[in-house]
Amino acid sequence: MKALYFAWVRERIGKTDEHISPPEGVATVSDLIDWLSDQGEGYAAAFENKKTIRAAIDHAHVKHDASIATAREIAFFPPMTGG
Amino acid sequence: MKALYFAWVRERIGKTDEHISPPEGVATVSDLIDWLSDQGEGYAAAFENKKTIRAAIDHAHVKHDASIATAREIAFFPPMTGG
Amino acid sequence: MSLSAEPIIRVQKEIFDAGEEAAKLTQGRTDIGAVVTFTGLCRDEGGTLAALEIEHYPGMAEAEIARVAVDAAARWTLASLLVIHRYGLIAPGEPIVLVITASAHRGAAFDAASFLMDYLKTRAPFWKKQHARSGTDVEIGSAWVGAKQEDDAAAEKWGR
Amino acid sequence: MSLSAEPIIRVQKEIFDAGEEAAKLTQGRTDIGAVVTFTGLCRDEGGTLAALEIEHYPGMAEAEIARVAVDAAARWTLASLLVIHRYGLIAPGEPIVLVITASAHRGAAFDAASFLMDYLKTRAPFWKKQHARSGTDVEIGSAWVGAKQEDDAAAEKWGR
Repeated sequence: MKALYFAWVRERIGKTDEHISPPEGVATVSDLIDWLSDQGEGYAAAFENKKTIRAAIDHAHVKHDASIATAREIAFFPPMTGG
Repeated sequence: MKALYFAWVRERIGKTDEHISPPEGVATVSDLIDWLSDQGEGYAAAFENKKTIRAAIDHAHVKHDASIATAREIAFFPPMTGG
Repeated sequence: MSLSAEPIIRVQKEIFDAGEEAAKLTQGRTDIGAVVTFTGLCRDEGGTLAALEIEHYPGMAEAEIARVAVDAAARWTLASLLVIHRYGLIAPGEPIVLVITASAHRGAAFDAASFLMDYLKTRAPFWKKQHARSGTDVEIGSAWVGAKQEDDAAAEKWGR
Repeated sequence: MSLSAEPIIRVQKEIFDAGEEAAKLTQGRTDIGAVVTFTGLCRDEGGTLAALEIEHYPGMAEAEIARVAVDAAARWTLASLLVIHRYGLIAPGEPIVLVITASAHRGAAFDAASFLMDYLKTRAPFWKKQHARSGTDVEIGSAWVGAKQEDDAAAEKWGR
């Protein structure tokens, strides 16, 4: 699965994207955030305020309880500030 | 006092403007409409549906009960359809 | 009046360029975050309309638009404001009216533009006559556009 | 989808010309009575801002704008619809986003444009970073713009 990071999530993690292989049992977006938070200091900082983190699976917004089972691409980012 | 007519009020009366000298006792816009209605067939036709007639004194909208005492220019027209 | 520039008001026979007017209004300014333009165009009513003829009350048209502009500037904080309204013969596809509002924030620009249009429709002394595509004016071809109740309702929703 | 033309959606680095885009959209059409354009511009925040940097999620940005456009076209009868959103470095005074809606009637054009902006603000994957005029990026100069609660409220008022 490809993970993408944007804005300050990207800055804190220190990369724009990477391939991740979460273990069995990581079923939802929420699970994945918790698992990523344990991957290092940058990840922990990026996801420290979990509620503010938005996620998208294959280019569509999803909630934290969404399943990641069929996801090819998952992105994490702060609330949008475009427009 | 100068009177101006617009749109179908103008077409029915058959002129764009004229100088009018209403008699004493013609005090309001409403009085003036009644007096004008007696000035000929065109005027009668123009003002037959009195409620639909809008008036302006010196370039500002007025109601039918407005005084014409200080009016230099009074205009009569149908509801506006610009924009 | 919370308007950092004089409102621009023009009543004219000539066609206008909405994009050019908007560009001029914002030129060199860095305090504007939002520009809304509204252009009202002449529709051909499914091919039946040859042209619109717009009659206006010179002098009062400008004065009434200015009053509406002052009203808008009192309600919203606007950086600038422009209204152009044409008169005379207008062909299908041509622009009739242009409203531009500029503000620091989008809400003010949207609301003020919408307000200006609603008020212009019901208060500015312009009258539209439709000229039909076929037939003569005398027989079937020409008719004054009636005022719409929905326009009164649109203006009334803003209160006074 | 009640849209007589495909929505035009562009996510680009290049500057755009709002007037030109609006002119192209209405060119040769006589069924359009109302065109509303919204241009969002980069403010200099009282002279403190050197530039905005806009990051976006390529692919999803276009997809999300398209979804918002489909939503708008389902709610209002629109003749055409255009959204351009820039990314990259943007100087004060430059345009960031353009929304154009065209309809037979003004209410639909105004409401759809306002709706599109409210939804783009909260749903389209763009993030603004401010670069301050003086000082270095590392020390004081650079900060991500925070999401505004008022933007969420603006989007929520349209319901689902």
